[in-house]
Amino acid sequence: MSNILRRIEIPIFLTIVFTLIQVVPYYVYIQPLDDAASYIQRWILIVLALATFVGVISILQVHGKNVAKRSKGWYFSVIVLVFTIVMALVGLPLAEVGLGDKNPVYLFLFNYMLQPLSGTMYSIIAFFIASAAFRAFRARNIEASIVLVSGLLMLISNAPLFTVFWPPFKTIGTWIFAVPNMATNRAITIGAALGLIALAVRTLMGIERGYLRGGGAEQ
Amino acid sequence: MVDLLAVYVAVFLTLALYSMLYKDTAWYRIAESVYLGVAVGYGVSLDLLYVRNQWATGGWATPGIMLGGFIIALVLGVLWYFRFIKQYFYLYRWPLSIIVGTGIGLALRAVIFVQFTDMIKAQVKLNLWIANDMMTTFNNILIFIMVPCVLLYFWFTGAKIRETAPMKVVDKIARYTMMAGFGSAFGYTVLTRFSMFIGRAQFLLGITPNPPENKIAFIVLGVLILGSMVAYDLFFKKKS
Amino acid sequence: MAFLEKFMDMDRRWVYLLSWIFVLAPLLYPLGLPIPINQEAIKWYDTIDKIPNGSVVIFAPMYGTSGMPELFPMTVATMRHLWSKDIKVIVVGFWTEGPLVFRTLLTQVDPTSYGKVYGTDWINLGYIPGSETAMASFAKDIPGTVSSDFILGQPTTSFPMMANIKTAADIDLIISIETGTPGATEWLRQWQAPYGVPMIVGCIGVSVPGMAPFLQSGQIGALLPGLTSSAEYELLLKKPGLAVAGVDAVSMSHLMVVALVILGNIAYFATRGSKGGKK
Amino acid sequence: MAVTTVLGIFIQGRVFGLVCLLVIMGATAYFIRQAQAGKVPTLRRLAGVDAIDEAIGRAVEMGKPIICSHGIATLRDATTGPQTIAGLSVLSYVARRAAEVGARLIVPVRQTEVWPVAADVVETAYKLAGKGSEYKVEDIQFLSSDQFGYSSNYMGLLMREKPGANIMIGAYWAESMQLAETGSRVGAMQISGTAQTSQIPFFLVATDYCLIGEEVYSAGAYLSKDPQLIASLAGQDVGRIIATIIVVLGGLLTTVGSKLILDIMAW
Repeated sequence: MSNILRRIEIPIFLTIVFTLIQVVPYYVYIQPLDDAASYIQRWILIVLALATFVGVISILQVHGKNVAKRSKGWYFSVIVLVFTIVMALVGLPLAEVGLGDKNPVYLFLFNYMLQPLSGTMYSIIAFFIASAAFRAFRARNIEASIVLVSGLLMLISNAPLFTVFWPPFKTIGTWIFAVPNMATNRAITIGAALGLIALAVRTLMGIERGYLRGGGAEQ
Repeated sequence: MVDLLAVYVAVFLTLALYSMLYKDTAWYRIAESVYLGVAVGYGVSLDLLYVRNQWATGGWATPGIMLGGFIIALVLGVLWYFRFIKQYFYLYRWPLSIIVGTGIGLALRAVIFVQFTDMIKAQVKLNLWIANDMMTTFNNILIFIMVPCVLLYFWFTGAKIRETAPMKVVDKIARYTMMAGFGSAFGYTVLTRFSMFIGRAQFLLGITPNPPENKIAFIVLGVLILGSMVAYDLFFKKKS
Repeated sequence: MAFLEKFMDMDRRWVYLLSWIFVLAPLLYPLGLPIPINQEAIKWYDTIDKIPNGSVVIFAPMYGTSGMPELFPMTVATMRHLWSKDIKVIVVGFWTEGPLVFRTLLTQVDPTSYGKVYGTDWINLGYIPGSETAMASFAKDIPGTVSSDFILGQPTTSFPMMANIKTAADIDLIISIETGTPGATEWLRQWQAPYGVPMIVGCIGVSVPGMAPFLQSGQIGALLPGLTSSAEYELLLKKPGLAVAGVDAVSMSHLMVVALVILGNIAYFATRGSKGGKK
Repeated sequence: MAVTTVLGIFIQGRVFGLVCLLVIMGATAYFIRQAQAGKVPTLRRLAGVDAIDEAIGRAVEMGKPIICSHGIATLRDATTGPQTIAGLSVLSYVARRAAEVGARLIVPVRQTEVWPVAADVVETAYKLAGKGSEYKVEDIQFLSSDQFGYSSNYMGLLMREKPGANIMIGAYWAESMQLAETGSRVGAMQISGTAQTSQIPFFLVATDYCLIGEEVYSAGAYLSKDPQLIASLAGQDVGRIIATIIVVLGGLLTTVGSKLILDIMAW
């Protein structure tokens, strides 16, 4: 029995069926199929939401192991474990017992820990840019020179200090955005659409299995 | 009291992450571990709230296709967790394949309009001769030439046609177009990164609507963290 | 030349320190440089200003706490503008943190001061898991996909403003403030292509270049790109906030980056010559 | 919503899109079937691949090691996974060449799940070059699963080893700038490539050669000779050519005042 359930054809078959249920009624007017597509769209959100603990368990596994083995820096893993568990527990949607998204601990963790941390994490990149600007952004050939000149003009057009001083800087920036940048991104957009279609074809033919990789052992 | 504690916690975590700019420190590792923990945990609340609301007011409790569907969804929801059990991990592929299939289907059905035919339509609408507007005419002609060139630049198969002389010209135009275009990505990326830092700096300086107490906390904790790192360095250098 | 080589070899921490100075100094001692108002902000302002009375607008904070430093100012400004008009606003999040970010907004802006009543003039529907799938489902069946609101936890259909709002066809405009995926592309695929709902997008700088083709084609009605434009919009609204306060720092940091690139290249070409054509 | 149909069942306004979709999907499926039967389309050689050869040659000349990384993404994600796979295909090629010419190859890895794949790719390449005994598993280095932990260790690696070539092809984010900066400081010839649009300009100005966007997939398919990947590129090319033809024709017709193409597209 379990050998049949184990077969890779089952998930591939499911993928194909669920793809077609969404695509076909978009083009061909068949009321029952359209109703089925709508029903599944709503239904699937529940299946998806129930996967919420996957990330939590993965973290618990990786860092739990670190702690158990006392590997290098295991005490940092303790911090990860504590915050993951506390955050997940106080947020459980049980308003009757005072838990959930209005719980004071949950709000504290969100407002005074998550909020400053994630904003700061991404702002660190500003420093890397400054340092690379000085030491790595070189007009080493014609193409790099074009990127650099166009990039500097764009920087200048985004800073009022320069555009107040000489308004045409803004016009130049707008032109770079609306002409070469637009052309590049339009071609990239079309390319991305084609890539997605090719991916769908490979999936429908059952040869694209990248998403089915992994599982079993811990991440 | 809680407010002041909150200020000190938030400022400490901000500065602890920035301590990484000096060197890889324990402060950074602490803040990073906290981040990892809270970032993974907070989603649970809202995901489960959604399921609870759907059950309570979404009509899934109605016997028949609704209730049946809800029960199947719960079963599939349990299957997710088989990925952690070596023996039965393959069961987690079932909900996954349903999600992936629906996702691909939903994206595929409209991608051809949004990212293909609508793009083509916009190109087709370009008027290459507007008598009283030379600037627009010029830009339209440029776009008319640039877009197909960049499109063809990423044409990889069919070696015979691809290696002809006209295609070399196309490639050249395409590369220059992209280089000029990427300047825009360059400029706007710098804007974002510095905006992020400016936002955090406004927070540290307590500029309204951030709490004004931040500024003192910034100075106190900044001196402590920086001092600890410098002192550690000095002590360590002396020893070695 | 030896000086230049040494100059290029300096510890990168000095550049980091320089970045701190160029950002903190103008925040502490504002230069008060004038801010020219550009086309993007004017278009954004006009689009919102010209929304007919009684229209229904979806306002989606499609970002998390990491996007707040750049996007929160435009989120606040846009909500102030919307609340100052006779428009019904539905707030919804397809990013987990979206509704929580909006909760932070409510601590700074009080809708009742604009005479707005919750459930009649505006509603927060909270977070819907499932990104693009959720957006598709929400378009097809609004009260079914979100059966309870986020603030009171009452059935969505029990609110007066939701009486006649069933599908995407009942919505007049989408305002998406976003940092990435899901974002504009997904809105276009699930809302605009099938239902033709117009949309405008405010986004972080990194996403701006990718919006250009959709803006040119008219799929996106207006685009508010990044912090500088947010500041211009705050000025148009006559409600200067964090964006206006940050613009001097934008100018100074950009000045610094431009100078660093130029200096670095001068040093590069000078020292490359001195090494006797090593390349 | 009232639905108007064409021929009784096709939804009005979506017919032209459907035709495009079916043609592109059909072409892709056709090329994949052909490839499965052994008729693989030819793929042009990219300038970036020549640059990789040059970089390897340079490292050998200088007697320095080669560092080759494949980005920081996993294999599974829909948009970044294919970039990792392309990066691993390039790695396989670099490993083969390095084994042939006897250069030391170091591979920094961020994802635990990718590490065994990378190690296997390199070992196989060494064996194919007949130098299986020279493969050193300790040179496939797991640095850190944390983004900035990975980048700071990678930077340390660049400083210590002073490689002659630093090849980075795959999905990179903010670490791209740190790595390219350090690589150029230590004098490595750097080849980069990514489909992360916001990182491309930084790679362009900080490295010697950059593979742009979809070139990454093409280089990967070219070097790995995977028939199905090459075939699906051929299918996408059909779409590209269709788009080019309509765009050029349509633009010209519009200029002379004809709305023919727009009318057809409105079906």
